[in-house]
Amino acid sequence: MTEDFKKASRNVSQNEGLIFEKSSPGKRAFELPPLDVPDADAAKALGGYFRDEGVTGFPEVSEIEVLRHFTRLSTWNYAIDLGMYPLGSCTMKYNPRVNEFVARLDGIATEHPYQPQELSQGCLKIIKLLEDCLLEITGMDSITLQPAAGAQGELTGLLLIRAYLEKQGNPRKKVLIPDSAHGTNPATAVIACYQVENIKSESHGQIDVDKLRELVTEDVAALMITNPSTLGIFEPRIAEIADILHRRGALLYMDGANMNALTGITRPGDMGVDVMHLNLHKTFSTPHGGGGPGAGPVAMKKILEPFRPVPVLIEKEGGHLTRDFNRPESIGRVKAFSGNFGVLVRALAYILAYGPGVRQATEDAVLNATYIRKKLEGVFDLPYSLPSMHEVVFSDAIQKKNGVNTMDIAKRLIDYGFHPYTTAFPLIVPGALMIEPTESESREECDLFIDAMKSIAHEAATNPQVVKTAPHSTRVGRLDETTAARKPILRWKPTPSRSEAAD
Amino acid sequence: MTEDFKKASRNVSQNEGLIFEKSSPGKRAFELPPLDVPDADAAKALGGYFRDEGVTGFPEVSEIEVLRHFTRLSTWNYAIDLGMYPLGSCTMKYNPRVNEFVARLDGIATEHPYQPQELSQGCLKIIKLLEDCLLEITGMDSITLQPAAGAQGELTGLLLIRAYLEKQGNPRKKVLIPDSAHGTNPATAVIACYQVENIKSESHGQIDVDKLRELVTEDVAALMITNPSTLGIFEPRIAEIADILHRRGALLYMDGANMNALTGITRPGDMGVDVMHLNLHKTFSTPHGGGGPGAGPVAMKKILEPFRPVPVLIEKEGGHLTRDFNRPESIGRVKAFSGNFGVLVRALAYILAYGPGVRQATEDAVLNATYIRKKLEGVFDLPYSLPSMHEVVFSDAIQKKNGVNTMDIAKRLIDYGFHPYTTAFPLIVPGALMIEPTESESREECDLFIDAMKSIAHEAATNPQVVKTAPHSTRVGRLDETTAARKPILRWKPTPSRSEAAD
Amino acid sequence: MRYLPKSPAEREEMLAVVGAKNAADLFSSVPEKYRLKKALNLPGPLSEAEIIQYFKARAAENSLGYTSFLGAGVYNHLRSVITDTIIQRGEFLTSYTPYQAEITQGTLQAIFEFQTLMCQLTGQEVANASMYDGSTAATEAVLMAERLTSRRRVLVARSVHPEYRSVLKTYAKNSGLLVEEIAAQPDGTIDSKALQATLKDDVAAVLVQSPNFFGVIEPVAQLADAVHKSGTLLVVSTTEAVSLGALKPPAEADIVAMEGQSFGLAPSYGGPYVGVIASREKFLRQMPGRLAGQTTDSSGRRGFVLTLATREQHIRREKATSNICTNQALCALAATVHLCLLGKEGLREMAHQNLSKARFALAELEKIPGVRRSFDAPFFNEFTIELPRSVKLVNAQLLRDKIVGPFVLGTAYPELTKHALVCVTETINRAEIERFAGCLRVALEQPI
Amino acid sequence: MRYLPKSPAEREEMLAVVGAKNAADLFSSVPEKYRLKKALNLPGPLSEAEIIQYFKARAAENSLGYTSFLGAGVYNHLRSVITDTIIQRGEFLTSYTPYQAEITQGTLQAIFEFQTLMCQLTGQEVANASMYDGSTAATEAVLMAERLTSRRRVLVARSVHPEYRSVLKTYAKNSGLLVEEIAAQPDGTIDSKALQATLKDDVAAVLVQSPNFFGVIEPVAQLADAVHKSGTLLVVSTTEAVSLGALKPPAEADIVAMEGQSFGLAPSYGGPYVGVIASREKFLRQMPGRLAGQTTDSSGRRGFVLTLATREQHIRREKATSNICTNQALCALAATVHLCLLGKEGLREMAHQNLSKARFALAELEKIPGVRRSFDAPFFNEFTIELPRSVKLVNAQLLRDKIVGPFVLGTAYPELTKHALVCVTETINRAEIERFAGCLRVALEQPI
Ligand SMILES: Cc1ncc(COP(=O)(O)O)c(C=O)c1O
Ligand SMILES: Cc1ncc(COP(=O)(O)O)c(C=O)c1O
Repeated sequence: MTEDFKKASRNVSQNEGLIFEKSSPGKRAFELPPLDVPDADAAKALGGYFRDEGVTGFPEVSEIEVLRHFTRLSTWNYAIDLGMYPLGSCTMKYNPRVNEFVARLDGIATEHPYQPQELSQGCLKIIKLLEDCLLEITGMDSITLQPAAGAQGELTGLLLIRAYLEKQGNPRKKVLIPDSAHGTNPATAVIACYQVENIKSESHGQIDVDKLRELVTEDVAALMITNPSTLGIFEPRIAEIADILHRRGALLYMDGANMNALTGITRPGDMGVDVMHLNLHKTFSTPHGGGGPGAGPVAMKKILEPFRPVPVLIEKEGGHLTRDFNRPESIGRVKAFSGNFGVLVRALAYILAYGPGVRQATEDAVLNATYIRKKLEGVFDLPYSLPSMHEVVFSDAIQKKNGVNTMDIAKRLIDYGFHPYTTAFPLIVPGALMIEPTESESREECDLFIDAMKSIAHEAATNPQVVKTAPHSTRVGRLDETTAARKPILRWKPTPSRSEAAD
Repeated sequence: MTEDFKKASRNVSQNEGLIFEKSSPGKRAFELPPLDVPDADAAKALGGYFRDEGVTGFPEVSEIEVLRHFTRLSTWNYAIDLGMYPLGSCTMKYNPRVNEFVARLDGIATEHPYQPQELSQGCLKIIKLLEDCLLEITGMDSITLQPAAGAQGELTGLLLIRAYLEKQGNPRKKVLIPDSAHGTNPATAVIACYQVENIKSESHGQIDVDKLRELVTEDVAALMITNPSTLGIFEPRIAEIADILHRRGALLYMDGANMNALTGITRPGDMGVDVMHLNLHKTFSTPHGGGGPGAGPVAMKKILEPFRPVPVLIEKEGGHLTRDFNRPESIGRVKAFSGNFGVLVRALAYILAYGPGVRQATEDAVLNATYIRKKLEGVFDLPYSLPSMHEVVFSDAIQKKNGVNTMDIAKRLIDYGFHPYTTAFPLIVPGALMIEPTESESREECDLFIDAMKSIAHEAATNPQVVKTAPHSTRVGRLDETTAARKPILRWKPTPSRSEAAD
Repeated sequence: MRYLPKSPAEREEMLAVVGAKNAADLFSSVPEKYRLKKALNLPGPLSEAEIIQYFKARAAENSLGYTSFLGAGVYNHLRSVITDTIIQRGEFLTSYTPYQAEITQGTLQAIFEFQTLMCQLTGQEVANASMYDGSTAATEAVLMAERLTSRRRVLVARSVHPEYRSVLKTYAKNSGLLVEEIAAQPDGTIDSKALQATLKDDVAAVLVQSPNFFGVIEPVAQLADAVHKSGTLLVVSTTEAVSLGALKPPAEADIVAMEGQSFGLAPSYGGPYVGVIASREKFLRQMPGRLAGQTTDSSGRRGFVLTLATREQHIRREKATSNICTNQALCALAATVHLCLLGKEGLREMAHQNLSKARFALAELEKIPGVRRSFDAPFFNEFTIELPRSVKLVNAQLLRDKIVGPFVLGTAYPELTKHALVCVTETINRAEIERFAGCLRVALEQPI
Repeated sequence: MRYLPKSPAEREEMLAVVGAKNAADLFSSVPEKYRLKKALNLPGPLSEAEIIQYFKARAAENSLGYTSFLGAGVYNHLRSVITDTIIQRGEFLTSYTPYQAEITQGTLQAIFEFQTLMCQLTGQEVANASMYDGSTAATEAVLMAERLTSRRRVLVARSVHPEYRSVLKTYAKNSGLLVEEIAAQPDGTIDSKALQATLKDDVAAVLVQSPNFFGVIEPVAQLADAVHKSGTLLVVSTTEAVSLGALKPPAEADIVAMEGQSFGLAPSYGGPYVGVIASREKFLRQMPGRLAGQTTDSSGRRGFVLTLATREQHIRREKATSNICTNQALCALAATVHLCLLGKEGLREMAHQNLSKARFALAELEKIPGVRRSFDAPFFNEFTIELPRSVKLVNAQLLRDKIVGPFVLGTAYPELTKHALVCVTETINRAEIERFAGCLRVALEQPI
């Protein structure tokens, strides 16, 4: 395939084997300063525990080989730094480089979580300021920054609800989850020992409020709602929904993964939400890094405050910050130490860069999604017609007629120079195309994406085969996932021939 | 072309226009802290000199667009970090990343050349230690680190010679330069106001010593010799050559660009060389950066010391370092300030990493070149048979028979995942293939290169067309250099349509 | 704003295209009464220079200039600039979870290499692509054991990191999983008799840490024999991964839950770090977290994909083995690069230096009257000492000497008020150790 | 050694292949008597950690913690982390001069953009890919004018940077080029009468700097008219490139020689910086240095190549326009990224802030008894003041207040011993300016 695309061309790129295949005994990539104390006799010191031969199979390579190895590997990746990454629900926005810089400063990256608080005021002030900013953004009363990611935030939130209800006398049995929810919602509910009751969306993709009224019984601990939903649609009756739950003593949990649609526009706390998590690695620009790390702060109303994970940051007179471990009603810890502090630093740097202007980012994000929707409506089937917020969800209904499904279209996008959109969910849209451009895309990039999508739709009608066999421009084609799962190869093993290199 | 090569595959890569084509009024990528003093009335302050409209045509883009723009551009480059870069005479070796780190330290990168010497002892110690190391490596008596690159080092060296001879009463007229020399040698001689007399190499690619004896008259100021020569051959009679020159009052200049073949093995100072330059961006690993910056220190014998450029670093009692500007016989300055200090920092970091072990690097460099020569001898014509040092020079004589020349072979190497070798010179080898692997290449990488060269030789014999039209794997093919030179387009100009964006 | 790639004119044009008069129109589905009437009350906007200024000011309020002997689950080790160079490449830093294998082969191969390194280190057969950290890894390992054995009791050594234990309790609390603790015996290892006594065939797992929180090494092989007798699984947690460069791998364990912070990750006031779960192949289907596997494309080229996703939340939802989605990928990459740099010899040497420095420090400290080692089982780079007086008081004194003293054990272990956990890694030089010993001696001579 | 990718075994095997018993055999062509018998006496080898330690120790011996009012050709301006992020990408950092266009399009397009930016800034038609720095750029510009006019006299304003003038003299000395200097008139600009008087039709070029070394702006347009009358070329040198964000471009000059350090390059104790030569299209063939040009490949795709190489040493050898080969490419790239970040508005605002801060500082200083401005022509961010006593003494005093005082003009200009060149950029905040003024006042009150 030597097609030329507006946004992409093929270029020569380096092949590279596994690092283990480059190993040869005696090569080194790292040297230590000489030992300046008596050399301990390890065998004597450790007796039977001593591993005298070192780690069998560990690579032995030089510094340039390591640098080249990973540099070459990196060139096989797509990334935000290379172009639009329209993964729905993932909010792949620009990751400012200054955030990386400040997170690595001496005095920030070098700090030990157990050093005395009087030597940690800088770190604690960062945590405090971020707490305050996130409370202002969410309109909630109290917050914990301990959870490592959204899913752990969800768990923290449900444990808070359980602790609260337990105190009321009954933890209750069920958590209601809309069928459009992300997989972590039900998975989390189970870990919090709640039964999951899935609730079907009504025809507009919203929560069927009347249905909900019936479902919310004394057994129901909470409803986990994602707002805007994973369809990119805002739930206008959320306050009413909260009211229904509250009347029956249940609470409203909001999955805040889509806060990029609301920040500066409206606040969950003002709409009756009792507890919610934020994904700092989405809305607040901390890098995804190929899958993490993230941070999933949980913001809550007063009623849940007593149950917050320990420790709790408190401000003493004179602004001195300390940590309170003596919280008898706390759900305990969900993670060791102080949460993913380095991620918190980046998120605060992001917020400080915008200040109140963060509203503009939200407007641009919704504008981009709405713009793409407008231009592609009709070209692709739009299963739900309510206004889109941060993302737009199409279906492959039109292309299906020619046997082309959403995954095919997604793969073909790669040839056009884009990362695919999300195909995995929402489950209520068969063959979903879940597109979230974020505010970080210029009009130029959006237009290129629109052109690409239209062109692919045309191919799907005129030459479906080229779409179904895509991508054609990548160094490897579609990979055999079935064999990968049926006969899993999950680690490298030395081939007999070079086994000597391996021990 | 969807050929598969052992070392390279084609992969999708992003297209990107000129930054000016992304400009739209009002976009910004950089913001300043608010002005904290009264805002000056520029028109009043500058009167007629005031450029009130800002710089016409300057781009207006956002931070992510700038980051993406240059990230995309970067992916169109080949680099040492990606693979072997066997440019003969360029010594493209590994550029250690720690060198970049230390050159950027606060207290190093932040220092102003005019700050008081008592606040500059750290910088001066770095300069002093590098001077001492380079003197030990070259075996010379004195050195200046001021020249910005090799060519400026050459000029400095010739000016030293001129100043010395002038003091003897006659600056003389001619500089002898072997026909195998790099282009900067003759170009430099002219700037130093010497006539260039090219001397032909004898059949083995060496200097014809008997011929030389005749050529060295009272008119000859110096001989510029490159040792090892650009053929990669060491001049064994160099001491004898020096002797011939000295007898007639002329001096011996050595172009040290190829010191990567000698470091730790032998020292020019011990062989009668009077003055030489080093390319820190070759032998001492400072990054080429797409063409520079470099540094071209000049090491010399005692007799030339009085003429060194000002200022001269001197050590006071107690190790306090100061700069001496009062040097009546000095040739003056060749560059403002303290030379390319940041480059000097990197070179010193490199030397400290090896210490005396730098000899091993030299041995590996020569071993790689010799290994490649051994494996490709016969496949490619070897015009000069004397042992190779840091590089091996073949000719395209064999492939020429099928109309394939060195440039075709070089371009075809790109498809195989390598950067081409040097084709431009030495002029005494028609159709030269000048290959310098350096010590930074593993045996694996050398073997891949050898396989590629053999495979190309085979193609040249069986399917010359594929070689003559190479490269086939790059985002752009061979470019029209004739038109580029005949109708030069050396800057972007706004197309009328977007001219409003341009002012 | 500098992060937003739109000019005012472009915004107007795009609004026109979508038929909106202004930006507010885009939010028509948000009920009027809930729309914010005023701008958010947030600090900023700040320029890049001001952001850097702000964080440098915070950094100056921390512990710069102090020498620290803290470990207790977070360790200072040498790191290479190469690691940072790699993980800051946009292609790694700003890439998502590699669901689209064809354009994320770089991340996928790196994960595959990470899994391999973790197996080699731990002596286990399979390892996952990362957990949040050591504490959640240990917790999820126990939950995994619960699923594998369908038993409801867990025995946890009190010498397991206190914060790890509290995370486990938080997760276990409502699940009906019973967590019981086993004390340490005089030499600092788990009390084997107490263990024997409580081990029944209703015990899903025994969780120990080695080197444990007191710094001493647990007899994993022995424990495994004992534990397996009742069909119980042995879960071994490790907080100091560098120890594996000098210690036999916990190959006899059924599940290993490791904190990888020691492999090139900065302390960063508690995170982000990288948790790992390694185990036996036969337990694979109950393993939490992502896995990268090797496969081929239609033309037979080797490639890597995320595999066995049927364990995960995005496929299995309420039936998933864990709710983890976002993990600590970039930290796992950093650890991978770091370990490739260290290599076999580098890790061995680093571990060996820790061993030597800690022993030198102990010897120096033991010269001080009234200072003695608390437990005498073999240790790696951390050891517990008993002081003649409250550690808190002593540490307060040491702070004046710009020394952050050893970890105070009294808070988590009331019975050990006068005991302190001293950590000495390769980053502490001899002079600092001697200065520490000197200052401690003086501190102990001070009248209280 | 960690930089060398060979194991002992591999070395043996390769030596065997080439038929050498040992490494020494590889150097058979080096006469025995010249081979080093002992290892070089060099410090090291040092580990990465020790290298960083060494340079941090040196850094601590420099000026950290001082506020500086030095400019004089090297300026402190804000820089963005983005610039460093880009230039540290291996694809730019470790790539060679783009002779092989097909795999260096990234570097080539960036150079083309650099050339465009330099033309826009200077109002000239063509600009090259970089010279070593401002001093060699000014010198080569004069040599270029010499070639263009075949005349042998050059008039240089004494208000041109003293070190630039001495570089020019070094290059000119033997060439028979006569360099004559023209003093400044009372307002600090070049003495126009003296200039008129010396301008004859044997003068190749007049070299001025604007803003000049005293900080004042030269009347370039006027000078051009005067100079051109005798068929002489006007060469304008600029050391403070940020000034072009607020000043009319030297469009009337025939050649502009600029130092680009102000565009994102650290002071770095004197280099590496980036010199630029910009000129008129008709002078192109006499221009030194590399040029990137736009062209197309066989399928019509836009691409860039190094062009007009027939001016250069590697083609023309002794007939080249200059001997420059390696230039300052990476610094030019940094300047390009920096200017794309600043953009039209950012550069304007930065220049404007410099203008305002310098004026505020001057006003503060003029309040001090005995302190007065030396020259009253318009200035940008540097100005000359006269003090009631020796600047050296005053600066020594200021050092105690952790202030690096203004540049001492007396050394280069004996007639200006009590005069100092003060530089204030956007990086100096109001409080620092006020503190400087306060300390200066006190210093002047001290009895000598
Ligand atoms: C809607 C939604 N909820 C929850 C999550 C889980 O968050 P995390 O991946 O940070 O655990 C995601 C992340 O993909 C999400 O999109
Ligand atoms: C043999 C030789 N001499 C001189 C030079 C010129 O050095 P520089 O490019 O640093 O000016 C080079 C650089 O290519 C060279 O290879």
